[in-house]
Amino acid sequence: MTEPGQLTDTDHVAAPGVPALAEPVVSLAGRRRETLHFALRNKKVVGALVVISGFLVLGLVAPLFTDHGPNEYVGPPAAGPSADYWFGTTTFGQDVFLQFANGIRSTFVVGLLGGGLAALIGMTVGFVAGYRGGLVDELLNMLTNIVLVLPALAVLIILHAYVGVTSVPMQAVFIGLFSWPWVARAVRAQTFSLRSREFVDLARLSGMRPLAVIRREIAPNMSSYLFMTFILLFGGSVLMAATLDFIGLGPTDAISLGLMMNSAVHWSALHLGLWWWFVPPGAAITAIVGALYVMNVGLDEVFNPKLREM
Amino acid sequence: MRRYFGRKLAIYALTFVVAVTLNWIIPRFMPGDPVLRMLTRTSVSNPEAIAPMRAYYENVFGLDVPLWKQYVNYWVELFQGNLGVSVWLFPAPVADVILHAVPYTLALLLPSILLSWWAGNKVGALAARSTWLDNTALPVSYALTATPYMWLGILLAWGLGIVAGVFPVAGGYSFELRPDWSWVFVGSLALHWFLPFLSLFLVAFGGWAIGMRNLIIYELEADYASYLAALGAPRRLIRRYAFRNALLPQITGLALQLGVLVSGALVTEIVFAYPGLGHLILQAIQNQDFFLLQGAFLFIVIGVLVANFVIDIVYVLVDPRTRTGMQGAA
Amino acid sequence: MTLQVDDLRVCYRTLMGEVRALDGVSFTVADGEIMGVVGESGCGKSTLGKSLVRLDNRMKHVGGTVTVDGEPLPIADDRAMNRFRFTSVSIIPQYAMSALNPTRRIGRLVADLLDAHGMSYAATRPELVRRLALVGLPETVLDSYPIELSGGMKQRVVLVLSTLRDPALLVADEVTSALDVSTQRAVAQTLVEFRDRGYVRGMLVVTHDISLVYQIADTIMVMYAGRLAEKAPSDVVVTEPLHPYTQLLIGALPEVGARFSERRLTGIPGRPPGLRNPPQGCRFRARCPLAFDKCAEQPPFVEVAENHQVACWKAGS
Amino acid sequence: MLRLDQVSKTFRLGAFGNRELTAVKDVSLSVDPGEVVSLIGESGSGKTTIGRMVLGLASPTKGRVTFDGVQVSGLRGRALHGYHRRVQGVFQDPFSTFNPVFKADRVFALVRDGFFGSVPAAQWRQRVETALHGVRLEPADVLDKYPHQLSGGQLQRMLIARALLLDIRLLVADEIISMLDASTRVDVLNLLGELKSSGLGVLFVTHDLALGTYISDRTVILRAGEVVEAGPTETVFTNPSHEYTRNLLAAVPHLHRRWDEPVK
Amino acid sequence: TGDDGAATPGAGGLPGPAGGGGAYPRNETLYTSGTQWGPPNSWNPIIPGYAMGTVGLAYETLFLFDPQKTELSPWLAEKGEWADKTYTLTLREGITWSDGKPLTADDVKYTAELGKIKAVPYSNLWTWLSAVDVVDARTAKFTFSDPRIQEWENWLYENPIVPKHIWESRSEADITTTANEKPVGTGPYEYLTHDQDRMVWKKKADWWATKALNLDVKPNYIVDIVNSSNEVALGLLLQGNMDLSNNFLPGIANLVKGDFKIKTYYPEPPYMLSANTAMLIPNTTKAPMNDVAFRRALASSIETKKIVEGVYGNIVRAANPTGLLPVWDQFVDQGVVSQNGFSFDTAKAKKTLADAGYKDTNNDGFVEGKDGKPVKLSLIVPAGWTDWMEAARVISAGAQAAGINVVPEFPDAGALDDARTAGTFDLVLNNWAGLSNTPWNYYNYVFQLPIQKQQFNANFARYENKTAWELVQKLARTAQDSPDFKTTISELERIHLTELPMIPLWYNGLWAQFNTAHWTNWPSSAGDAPKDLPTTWNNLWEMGSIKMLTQLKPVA
Ligand SMILES: Nc1ncnc2c1ncn2[C@@H]1O[C@H](COP(=O)(O)OP(=O)(O)OP(=O)(O)O)[C@@H](O)[C@H]1O
Ligand SMILES: Nc1ncnc2c1ncn2[C@@H]1O[C@H](COP(=O)(O)OP(=O)(O)OP(=O)(O)O)[C@@H](O)[C@H]1O
Ligand SMILES: [Mg+2]
Ligand SMILES: [Mg+2]
Ligand code: NI
Repeated sequence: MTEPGQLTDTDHVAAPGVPALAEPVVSLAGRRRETLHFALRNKKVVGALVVISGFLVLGLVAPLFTDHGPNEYVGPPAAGPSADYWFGTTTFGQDVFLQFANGIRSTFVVGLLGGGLAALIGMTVGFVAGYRGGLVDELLNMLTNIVLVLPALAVLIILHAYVGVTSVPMQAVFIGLFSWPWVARAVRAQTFSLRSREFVDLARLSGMRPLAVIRREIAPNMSSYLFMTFILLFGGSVLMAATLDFIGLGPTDAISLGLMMNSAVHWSALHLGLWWWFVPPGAAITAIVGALYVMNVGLDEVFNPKLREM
Repeated sequence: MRRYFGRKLAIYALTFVVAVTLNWIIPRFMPGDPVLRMLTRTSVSNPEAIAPMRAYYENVFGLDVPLWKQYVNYWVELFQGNLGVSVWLFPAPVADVILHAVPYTLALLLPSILLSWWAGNKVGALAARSTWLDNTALPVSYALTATPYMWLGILLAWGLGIVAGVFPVAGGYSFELRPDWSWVFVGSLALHWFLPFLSLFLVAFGGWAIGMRNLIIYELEADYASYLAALGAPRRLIRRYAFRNALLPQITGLALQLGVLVSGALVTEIVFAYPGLGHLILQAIQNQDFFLLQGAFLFIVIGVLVANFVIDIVYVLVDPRTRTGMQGAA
Repeated sequence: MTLQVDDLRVCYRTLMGEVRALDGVSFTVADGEIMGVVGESGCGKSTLGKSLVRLDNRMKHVGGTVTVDGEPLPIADDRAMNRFRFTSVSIIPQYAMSALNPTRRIGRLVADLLDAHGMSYAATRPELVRRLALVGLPETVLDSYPIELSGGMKQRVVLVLSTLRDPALLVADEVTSALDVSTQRAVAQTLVEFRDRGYVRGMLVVTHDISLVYQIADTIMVMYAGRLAEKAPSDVVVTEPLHPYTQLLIGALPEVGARFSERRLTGIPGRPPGLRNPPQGCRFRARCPLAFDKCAEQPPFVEVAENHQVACWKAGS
Repeated sequence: MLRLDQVSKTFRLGAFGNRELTAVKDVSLSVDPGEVVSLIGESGSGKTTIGRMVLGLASPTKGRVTFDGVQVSGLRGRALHGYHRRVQGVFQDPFSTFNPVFKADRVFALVRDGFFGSVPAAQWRQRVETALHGVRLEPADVLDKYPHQLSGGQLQRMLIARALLLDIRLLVADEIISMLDASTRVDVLNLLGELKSSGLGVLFVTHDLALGTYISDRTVILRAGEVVEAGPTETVFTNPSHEYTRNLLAAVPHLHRRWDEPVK
Repeated sequence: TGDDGAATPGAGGLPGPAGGGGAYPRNETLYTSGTQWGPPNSWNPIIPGYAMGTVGLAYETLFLFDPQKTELSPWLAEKGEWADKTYTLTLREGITWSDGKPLTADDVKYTAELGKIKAVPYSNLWTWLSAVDVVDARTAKFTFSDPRIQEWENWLYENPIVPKHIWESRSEADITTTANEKPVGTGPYEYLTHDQDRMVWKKKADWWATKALNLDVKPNYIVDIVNSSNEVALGLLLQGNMDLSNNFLPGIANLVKGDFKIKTYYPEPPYMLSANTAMLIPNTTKAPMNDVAFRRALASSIETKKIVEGVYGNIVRAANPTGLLPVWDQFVDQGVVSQNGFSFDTAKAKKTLADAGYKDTNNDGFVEGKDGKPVKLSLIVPAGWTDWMEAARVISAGAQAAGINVVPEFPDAGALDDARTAGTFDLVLNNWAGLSNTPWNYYNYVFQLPIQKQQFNANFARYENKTAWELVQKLARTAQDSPDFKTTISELERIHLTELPMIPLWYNGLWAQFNTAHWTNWPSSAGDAPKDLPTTWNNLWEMGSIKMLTQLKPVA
């Protein structure tokens, strides 16, 4: 039961792996430079950044050095890793490394777009519900709860099956549409506690409109939290996309890490011993998502002075 | 308390209605006509036969009445446990098809969810107090929770199944056996069950361990922990309290994760050709069996709803703050 | 003599450097004495209180000794201290509102705690109930969760709990700040009563409300910037303070009936210095109306009259 | 100037608003120019709620809050904007009144954005400095700093300066000193006293009786949302007519005078 | 409607002791897969979707079709004779149903008359059949209003006879919706048990053919494993846990050469017999596919070899330009082919386009339509059909090289069905002209008229050619051995190749790979090996696969 102005504990919940916030607001108080200072000294953050940017650069740059598409038959079929084909070739003679690099690109697109959209929706819903309270809150809360209990994958499967998904961005959008509820919940809880802060009243006395209050007063206070939320959504979207791709509901006009695994399995790479076809894509996803999670913990330590000193 | 449950129930009921309605709407307004599918399948060639066949199948699938009536019928049938007829497995009733697959899925899901939750929390709590464990278990947990279910599945199937040949990689039990309760049979069931279970368990385990570790660190920082320490309480007691309190968000976390876990199970079943729901759903998609897909979807939604509700009840039982009705901001 | 603190130095470790929150503090609390500790925010009152019971993991014992009943407290050794906590030193923390585990019934909490100390809950319970009754709480609070209690009730539960084993010394940190005037009074008087009944022998009441501490304390100790400024019987501190800081502090307190239009009160200009790099010499120098050259040297904390100690060059003369 | 007529405020609690809590019940009071009215009561007695209603941040469930005869709760958009030009508030906790993420002087920028968009920057700076001097702050000390770098007293004074940027006639001061050190309290109180002399009306909300008397002309004692006693401050304090007021006064710790008998 | 037969794991699928447990002796059991893609749930031979073996192992047809000799051979029927518009059918003697009752002409009549129910797939039989009369217990006489010989033969070997004594009590609705658990048939096997992932048949004690034809099926048990995916089948096959996989197993060519005890029908490419023809189908109602020159250019732009080798690794073979399956080689008119056939030749494709007036006016590398507008054609293939998706990519690449902008698209299979049925597509791949008793089927598939709003299973190109359609109908009424048959086919081939309403590309294989660890003497191209079709696919038992079971030899 939620009473205006109060929160049940159930509402204030972090997804597993999401560190619960000790304090609703980590008051960064303009210590941005300080934050950066600590961030750059935090091994977790730096390590994760290196991994992620490494993959990002690979995804962005590698495809530029070749003039054929990732699906073209360029080499001998089913050849193992070699100097010419670093990650070997598929049964058709496609360059696995090329697919891999392009797949990473899709992975980032899905993460950014899917995570971004989910963050946008989740935050909007959370902010509005938390700030307005009352009936609006009740309704949005209900919506959130509904979407929350609907198993996202099942919904996505249904949607994919009916609508069909042709491109990576489209897939990302669908994923984004169904992964926001926990964000909405968390943001709502935070907004709830922030909106009773007196600076919100002061902003209102200064003639600020509600949306401006949310955007210019409340959101900046949660920026670190929102950023961490986005990171988790990014990782979640990547995993979800990989899952969908794997069961053959991925984009049809592109290559992605999930699709690589899908075709590897489809074309019996396991039995034919073509491990280079299915090991790299999964490893890349694990590395990227894992790095994101680790970065999240690192950032938590950076943002939260209590943890910083442990 | 009653109001709390009333409210929860209302939300669940509403979710259910929305899910059912969505479920009803989508196939009716999307491309892919089940009647067409049946007509194509039955190889009707002469034009005269098409119209009566169409009428016949429309009747079978209940599509020959006005939309509103179809909607009402849908609900009525639903409450009679009737989810319609499968197109792909025509003429099998969807409910039947699903019921046969569900035991396998549950056999994977329940143990993997509960055990991973239990073990993850234990290990997470241990990691929070031991630097050594923290430095080993934590990175492993991160890697695990970031692993896509199917990839872990593929690796296990490949490594332990195909290369090492220790475990079978298809089916619910050996194809050479007829079901009975002999040791051989049960052993075969377990052998086929193990790898899919393991991959589900491992991925979920990582998430819980990390969650618990982080939560417990926050709990150990809490005021009540310092107070106990100031009163000379031994670490053991403080840790026990911290663990107990950290479990609460993990319980709600479980509710939040159910959907993800179910999806994980579906994909894992596909990798291991385990005869559960995941497989059925994949086939339903590939065969445009929207009725089956709908049924499976509904089933999952109901399952998740029920599980959520159970978790809600458990939560109320273990957290006094929800019981008093005068909760403070968490 | 119950408590003797000698040249206690404690600092906080931060990434920006050490904060020397207690910088050479020496005093004694006699048997049966209630000592009020006052001062502006951030002058180290809570740090003093915490140091005597439990240094949290950010605090570091730099120097000095603490003895209770002649026995030295190993305050730097968290484990060794456990033997003294609860029995010999105890604390009511500043955060009493959140000091109880929210998911345990009070009774269970007490039982767990006693159990950990090798005591029987069943045997202790009658005494517990009696003390609860003394602070006006029914036995049923033992079956309640903390959330079911009001702030004042929680405050009193913590009071009873902290003193359950009749500690020699109780540190009460801002126990009344969050309460209404009437509850405030009740809690404050309970503290006195506990002392009178011998549940606690010596008490350190940390607060910034001088008027309140004046009501219950035998002695008042004024702190400034991690050091002691003045210590004297409470009447003396209120009526004839010697340290300029104490004088200004008391002068800034409005009395009921004082009117702006009639008598203007004045505050103390400026702010206390930061403790990361405290100034040399008398730390109050910058704000002190009487400051003179000698203040560049640190004044000793000396007894100028019976039981009256001051750290000011001007006060001694 | 400000009048409250039989104002009540009821909050709906519970999942579907099925529990009610009357935070303010039939409160009537008025504040005239140059007058300081103290609103005194224990925690939860509805003081803040009244303040918020006066400021238009909440609307009364029953009764009318009027300013110069205009009903405050009916104000919207431009009219509300105009109202805030004349009526402003300062709140209890200076640290939470400043958004910790931004520099403290942003409160001035907000006023400019909200009300004086057309004033040139240089001129605006001039005005801000004048206002800061008005609250006896050295602009160099407080501008371009983050809230945590300033003291509570400085922050509270900045907030008053902010209000002074507008040609306000009424200030709602909600426990503006309770979070401050005894030494800084007095400065802020003295400042209010001076402003009052220049014709500003102040609704002074506090739970501290001693402070209530220091600057106020009239005092209103609240209990559980209801007015138990109201009148000239002198009268209320020297000659309380209500039992509750007497108990309250008795519990106040005085310097130089000990509590007589225990209050249970 | 619990399909929980005798030995099904109890309600809800949990294994129960019912039906007895235990293992199937390995040397008596044949493990197969490739037919059943979902849990077995229907043993009703009348409606499609029945469990593997329902027709073939349990129910049987009157005739088998022998693809070697391309003629029917008697099975339940002893013989059948045409006399003008009547066909007299004589049943073999001594055949009984598995419940012991004899098979009679009444059963045949009853089965044929089921077609009067509109929902029975062969209901159109009754548009040209007028009556069935029972002459005596073993003789039935069919009277036709329009004797379509080819179509009738098709019916004779494709439709199983069901026991009247059991079925007659069922209502019309029941007949088309019942799961028909515990089927009572005449075939060599009986239902034993099933589960989510398997279907188990058990050999029946006295099968009529053992006596009558000296045919004895060797496996005592047939365990058909439900396909979850082809790669799973490959795994089981490699481990020797499966004996016959009728799955599409890419990469099998490597394994056949290796030491894995895995064999295919041919030891070298194409490894498999051919099962059907994969066709590129242009929508001839749309420009520029309505222009035969354009279609010809498209046909020459496709490098089928690359599909055969690159995508399939040589387990399929390129199609003859006529598209007729290899079994009909005798009907391929080489003259027509050499004169009108097409082959991969990008230059020629370009020339054909140029000659027909298609030019690249905007220099984007692709020709524009005759109206000057850019041409962009989508070639649709169902998402998830990975081999076809790859093939579509090859086709598009070839077309683009020739200047035709073809883009592969992979809609959901349902959307693709809709597009193909409604005719909204540009280009589509389809292979529904499969192995059958007569080339008539193939041409019926290519030329069928009239064009309807929805084309369900033929002439997706929506190509209208009355002459061709008349020839197809004529073919239906012509006996295969009459010389007329051959000339009619030649004429059809000529029309097909000059008009190219559909472009035959390659023959999909009759996927079949065997593991010889437990069973040997599999069908093979080797000299003395059996030549039966090595498959468990539905409809193929009746083409002689059933005989494969009688030839198998257990490894001791
Ligand atoms: N955890 C900490 N880390 C770093 N510095 C600290 C910490 N806690 C307190 N300090 C610093 O130590 C000094 C003394 O703090 P302490 O809490 O003892 O003051 P106090 O007199 O109790 O003030 P208050 O009246 O506000 O409670 C202050 O300067 C404060 O900033
Ligand atoms: N937004 C709200 N929703 C529900 N109840 C509220 C709300 N705001 C205040 N209340 C309730 O109204 C009553 C009066 O609150 P108010 O804040 O006005 O008291 P107060 O006199 O200012 O107390 P304090 O001295 O603690 O600030 C309290 O019981 C409070 O819980
Ligand atoms: Mg303190
Ligand atoms: Mg208030
Ligand atoms: Ni001095």
